[in-house]
Amino acid sequence: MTLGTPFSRRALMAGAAGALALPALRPAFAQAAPIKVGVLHSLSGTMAISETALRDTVLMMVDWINGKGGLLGRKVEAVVVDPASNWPLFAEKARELLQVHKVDVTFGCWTSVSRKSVLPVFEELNGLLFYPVQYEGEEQSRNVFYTGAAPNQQAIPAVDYLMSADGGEAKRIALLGTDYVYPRTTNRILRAYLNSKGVSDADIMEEYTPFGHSDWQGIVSRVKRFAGEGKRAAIVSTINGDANVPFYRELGNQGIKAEDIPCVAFSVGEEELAGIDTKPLVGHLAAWNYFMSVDTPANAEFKKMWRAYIKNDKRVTNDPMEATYTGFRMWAQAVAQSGTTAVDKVREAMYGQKVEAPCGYTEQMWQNHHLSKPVMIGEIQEDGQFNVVWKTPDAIKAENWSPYIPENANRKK
Amino acid sequence: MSATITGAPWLRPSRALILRGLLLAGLASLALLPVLNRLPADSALHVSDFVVAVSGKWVCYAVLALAIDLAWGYAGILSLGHGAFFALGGYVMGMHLMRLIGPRGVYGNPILPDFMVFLGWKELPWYWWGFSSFPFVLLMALVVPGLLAGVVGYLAFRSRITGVYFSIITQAMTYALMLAFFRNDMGFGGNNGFTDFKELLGLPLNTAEARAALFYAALAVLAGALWLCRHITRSKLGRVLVAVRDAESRVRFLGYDTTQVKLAVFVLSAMLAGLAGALYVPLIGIINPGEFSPGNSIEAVIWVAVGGRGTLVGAVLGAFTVNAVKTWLTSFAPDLWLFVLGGLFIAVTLFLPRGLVGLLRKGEGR
Amino acid sequence: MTPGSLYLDGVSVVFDGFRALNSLSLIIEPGELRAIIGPNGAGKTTMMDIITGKTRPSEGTVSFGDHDLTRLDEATIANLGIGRKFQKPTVFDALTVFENLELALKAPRDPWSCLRWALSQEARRRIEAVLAEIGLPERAQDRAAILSHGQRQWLEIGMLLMQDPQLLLVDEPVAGMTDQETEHTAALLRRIAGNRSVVVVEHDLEFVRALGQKVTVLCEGSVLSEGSIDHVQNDPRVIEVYLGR
Amino acid sequence: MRRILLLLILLLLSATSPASAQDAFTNALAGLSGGYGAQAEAVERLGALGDPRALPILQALAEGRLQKRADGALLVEQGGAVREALSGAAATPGETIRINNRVRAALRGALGRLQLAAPEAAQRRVAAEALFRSRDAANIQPLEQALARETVPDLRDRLALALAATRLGAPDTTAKQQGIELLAESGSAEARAALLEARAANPDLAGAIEKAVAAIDRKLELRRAAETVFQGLSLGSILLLAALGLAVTFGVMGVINMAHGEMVMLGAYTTVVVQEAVRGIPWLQPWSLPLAVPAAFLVTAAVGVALERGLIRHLYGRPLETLLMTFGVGMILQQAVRLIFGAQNQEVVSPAWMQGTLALPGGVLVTQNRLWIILFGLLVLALAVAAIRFTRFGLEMRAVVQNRRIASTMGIRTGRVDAMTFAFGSGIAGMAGVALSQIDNVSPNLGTGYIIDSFMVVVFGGVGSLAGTMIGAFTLGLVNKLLEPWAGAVLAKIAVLVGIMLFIQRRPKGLFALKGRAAEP
Repeated sequence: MTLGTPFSRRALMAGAAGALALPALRPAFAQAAPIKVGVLHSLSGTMAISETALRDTVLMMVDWINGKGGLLGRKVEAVVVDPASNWPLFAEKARELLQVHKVDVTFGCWTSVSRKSVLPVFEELNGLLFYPVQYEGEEQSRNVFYTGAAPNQQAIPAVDYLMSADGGEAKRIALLGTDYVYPRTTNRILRAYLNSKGVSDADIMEEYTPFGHSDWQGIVSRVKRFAGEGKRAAIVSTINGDANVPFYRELGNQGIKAEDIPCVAFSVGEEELAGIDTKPLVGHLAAWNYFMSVDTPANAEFKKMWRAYIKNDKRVTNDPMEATYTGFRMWAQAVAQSGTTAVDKVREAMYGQKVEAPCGYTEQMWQNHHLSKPVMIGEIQEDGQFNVVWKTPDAIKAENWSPYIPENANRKK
Repeated sequence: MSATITGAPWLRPSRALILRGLLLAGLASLALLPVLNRLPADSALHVSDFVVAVSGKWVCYAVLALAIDLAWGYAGILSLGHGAFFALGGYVMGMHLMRLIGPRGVYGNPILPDFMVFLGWKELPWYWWGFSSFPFVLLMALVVPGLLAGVVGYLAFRSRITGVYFSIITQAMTYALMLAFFRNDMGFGGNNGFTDFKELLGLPLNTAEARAALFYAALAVLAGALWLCRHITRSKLGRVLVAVRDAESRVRFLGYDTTQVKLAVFVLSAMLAGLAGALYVPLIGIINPGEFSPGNSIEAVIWVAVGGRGTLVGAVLGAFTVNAVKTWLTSFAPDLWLFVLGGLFIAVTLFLPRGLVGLLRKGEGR
Repeated sequence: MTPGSLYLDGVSVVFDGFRALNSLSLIIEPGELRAIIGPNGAGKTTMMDIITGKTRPSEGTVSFGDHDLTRLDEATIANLGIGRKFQKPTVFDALTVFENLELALKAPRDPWSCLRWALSQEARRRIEAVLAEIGLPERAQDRAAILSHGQRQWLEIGMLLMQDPQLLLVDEPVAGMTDQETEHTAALLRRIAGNRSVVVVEHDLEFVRALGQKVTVLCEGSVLSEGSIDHVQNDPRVIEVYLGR
Repeated sequence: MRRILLLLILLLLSATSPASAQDAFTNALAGLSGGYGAQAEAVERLGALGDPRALPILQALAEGRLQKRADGALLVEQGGAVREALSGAAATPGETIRINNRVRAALRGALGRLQLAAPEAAQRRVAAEALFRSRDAANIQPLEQALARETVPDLRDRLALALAATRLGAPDTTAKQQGIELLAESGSAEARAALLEARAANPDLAGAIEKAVAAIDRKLELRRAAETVFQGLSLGSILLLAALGLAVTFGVMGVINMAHGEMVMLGAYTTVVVQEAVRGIPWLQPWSLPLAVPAAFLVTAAVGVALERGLIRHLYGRPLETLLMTFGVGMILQQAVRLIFGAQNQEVVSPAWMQGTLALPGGVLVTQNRLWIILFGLLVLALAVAAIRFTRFGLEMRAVVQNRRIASTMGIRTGRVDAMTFAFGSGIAGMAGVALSQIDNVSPNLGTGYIIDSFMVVVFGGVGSLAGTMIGAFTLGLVNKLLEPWAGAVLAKIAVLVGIMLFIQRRPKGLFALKGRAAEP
């Protein structure tokens, strides 16, 4: 180090270039500063396909609330980051949002693994995360509000429907899923439920495929064979994301008609169908808590808002977007009610908060951090929308700890 | 390529000194981070937890980059599967952390990790045995990646698979491992991998203290790895590696068993990568099959290219620079960062074949 | 079998139907300096490949002393004491002249020993001796990349000397050299040959004449003629296929 | 002649009890605007009544053209015009009546029955098919009548089969036995399902049914083997398409193009753009896919030229650096497409001739789109081989590959040949994108899923050999599909990957090693 200080300073700059630059990003103002909303959705990588629409929904809601004069007299400001479908990056970005940008609330995540990745960060730093996607349950963090469905708000009613007279009185069920925790857990719950309804294991087929699986020929023909054993059969699909388009194409091309083997999906919504010609798929089903085709004033307003924001009449709305919308409104109500964005206060105010959701029901946030939601079964139509053929009379409370998983009995309360 | 020495000879040591100074100063300033973190939040020198956490991650990446540089920069072995060794080390550590959760899991099962419980596993698979012991885990974090590298390397080097072919093979290796680890039936938590860690060596994780401790551990490993790689590359073995890189068959005719030499350095490199992975997991709190994704390995190679291959310091510099740029841009320009990063990769390969270090050392021979 | 003698008997090599070597037989005695000439495609380089283990013969025997060379790999053969200089000079550009010689120095070759290697006084003296022999003592600390063509050839011969081989295979050592360099090389090879066998493959007849030793003429993969340079130059078959053109 | 006969029968049917039939018909119609359960019942009743007036109404219901007015009247929409279903009077549009699967299933049976007497053979075929699936004992008599008057042999077979299946539900044991025998002969999977369904209800016939099922199983086994082979070929053709372009750029030029997958993706997006462009031209619409093939070739070839001239040519002889650089190019291309088109999947419509299944001789069912893709893959391969073998460009390309220096001294502009070769390889990738748009997502990530598989195929087949690429692709496709049934999709894929890795250790140059110096990487 004979060359003296100038070089060591350069070394410092090079060695910790980003490290020193980052604290500078910290905002200097404190008083009457805007309320900050973190947006933690992948804008690149494999999940961008689903998550970019949610980023846009949050930005739309921020515009909406600012249009109404902001919150608590303060402007609301979105901080968008791109965790790039990379799960450790989700954790890093969550910490950045909370510690560097000091956001008051975060809307984000789609996959379970991204949620699991950020969970310790939100718990350690006492942040607030709104998670808008249906998932496998078996979780309840005091720092997360789950605005999507738990398994009992989606899967079980759907199977009930398949076994009903209207649904085709299915006696054999093929459980097809992408190999990750949501399908595995959901199918475990469904198997237990089906067994309790007198469906034996011999009449249940369970098969898993990797993410992005594109060659469904073999599996679809196996399903055909499974259905050709003399009992009415149906498919319950927990196939995720990208794999759905090739799956439905194969279903259509192998001539599996909804009248013969109906397929009910839990991860296929309007957005996913946008890439498929739905004519051969008419009558196949999806179970959600919201469909774009729902005819309610709240939904009309939601759709109008979305189209005005995105400036594209072809863009659709879907269930996780509705859950984001509902969650955002609920959070805004809770902040307004408690008069602060402090996490502990807002959390308390969240319990019991109600919103007229676009799905046409009043959804309520319960102490279990989950929403009560209605369940709807929709049939795919030629135009890529869903026709609701069945729905629950009321919003159902979430059972995030499923009674069909026996280990939940030993769970620590 | 035939850069000649243009400057006066006395300039050479001083340039080397600059680089070494840079490195030492960089490491020293890094070492200060957790201390600065303890300053009051309104102090001008205060750095947030985020900076400490993210720098810890980069230090682990720097170790991975060093491992790649040793194999690629010196021995010419371009592995596009080093992310796999990193991830395996991470999984080994992850298994340990899962076992340490004990009855604190959601389901209160003292033996089985949560994901096994709710997927209905009844007993711990045999390959999970022993992972509650830290020394065993430390050993495994080296042995597992080393063993895999040994098998793949032996088969490939013995068949004289070199260059691009070797890269493609290793890429397929990490891809196959990714698919395998995605399978829930493997007993490694499938897509979700391992999370929800509680403690390591009695130190509760998710605290500033733990992060500082892990940060120093990582920094120590980085320093140790630098020393080791430097020692190797300065020895005659280092010169053999360079010779293998430039003219392998000639080395063979000199009587060196190049298969053995390459295997040794490849296995060592894999072990370093595994160690980096083992440090990385408790720092970031999750390990999952995404770490095996081929893109990750390519990115890690690009860190080395950006910094300057075959220089060790360059690998460290590259890992820090690229990741700092990435961290900054994914917040600053979330829609455009891929353009900047992609452009950086193109620009470096086209205009800076010797990376950032080459820029600093302009005109000097290797 | 004399220790250190090279023995090829009935060696054939077939590449995709093409016979590169056709039942070639050849004996090189210890300490012998032998020049091998032949037209393009006569099998000269293939013969070297066979001896050094780069190529496996389709049939025939290749042995060096008691060792069956057809079963050994390049490194083992090199460690038996067979050194090879390639047609195109291959030295390690990224290393200095000194380091090039150090790598070639006879010493344990396994990675661990290489890592633990420290240059002893004796080793340094040996390297310096070879540096003097090949005429490059002032260039010791220069990178091989900046040497001239001739200097690279000498460096490569120097590396062979460092290996202390019993048998040296030298492929076209003077191709592209100036007359002065050629002369220098011939002298160098003659000096070396004193205590080891040397096989030189060459086109340049003046150079072969300068070596002044026994000559073997290869053609289409087998021996056409053998004897002194004057003998083969007057052999009508040789004149027909090679010199007569 | 037959038409008149039909008309007579219909007249006779409706004349027998006009008043009661009229009531039953209108009564049944009322149910169509009720709930799904009521709808299904109404449809069944209308089918049982056999009144021909029900046909247009039920067809309208099935196709979503039946509407209801507030007063309960049914309206049929046809070509934009709305008329009252019964009177045929023009009317203002009402609310479209939606149906569910249960109604759809009932409709199939009823429509089948009503169409049994249809004049067009195609409709009767649909009817026979529908009745086979619905298997309602009430259909026995109409089926018998239809069979008696049917003259087309193929249709007779179908009707007989439908009758056989329907008879399984009849009370008459002899009829059932006849049905079982006939079904056993047909050997189709549907017949097997029908038999198994009947087994539970007919314990007395269990023995006969078991025998029939076993007979069908023997026939099916072969057919399934054939179908598995087809699936393997299909997967192979996709691998072939994805890898061919790479076989050119990597195999011939030694350029590792990590952005190859993005070239495929660009080809798929070109398909979307072409489809949008011809949207306004109805007669062109069915041809948007064939049109997209040259378009995709040109677009990706142009990108290829730009890439080669702008970037890659500076890195010849440094394959590893090229690899890293093209990885960056891939990132940029992906994000550019994401920003221009959005991250969402783009919709690609399949032309009618690519939809559904095709029955090959022997009852082997293959999906049309995959069959076309296999053919397309072979066509592209043939074109590529022809271009390399028989054109001036191919000759120059081979010359440059063999010896660049000599080629340039002979007046070949090697730079241009490099650019053309890279453009050629990229163009092939683009054409692969057109085919892939028919089975996979058209999203910015499309290419990433194929890059490793493509490399594996090229390396396995032998670098620089298009024949090797083809055999490699089909081998891998077949092995994958043969392993899949008992290993599962993931393990099959892992097994194939590990298999290739081991294979490369044994034969580093792949199946078909290129001879000579060009083979050196």
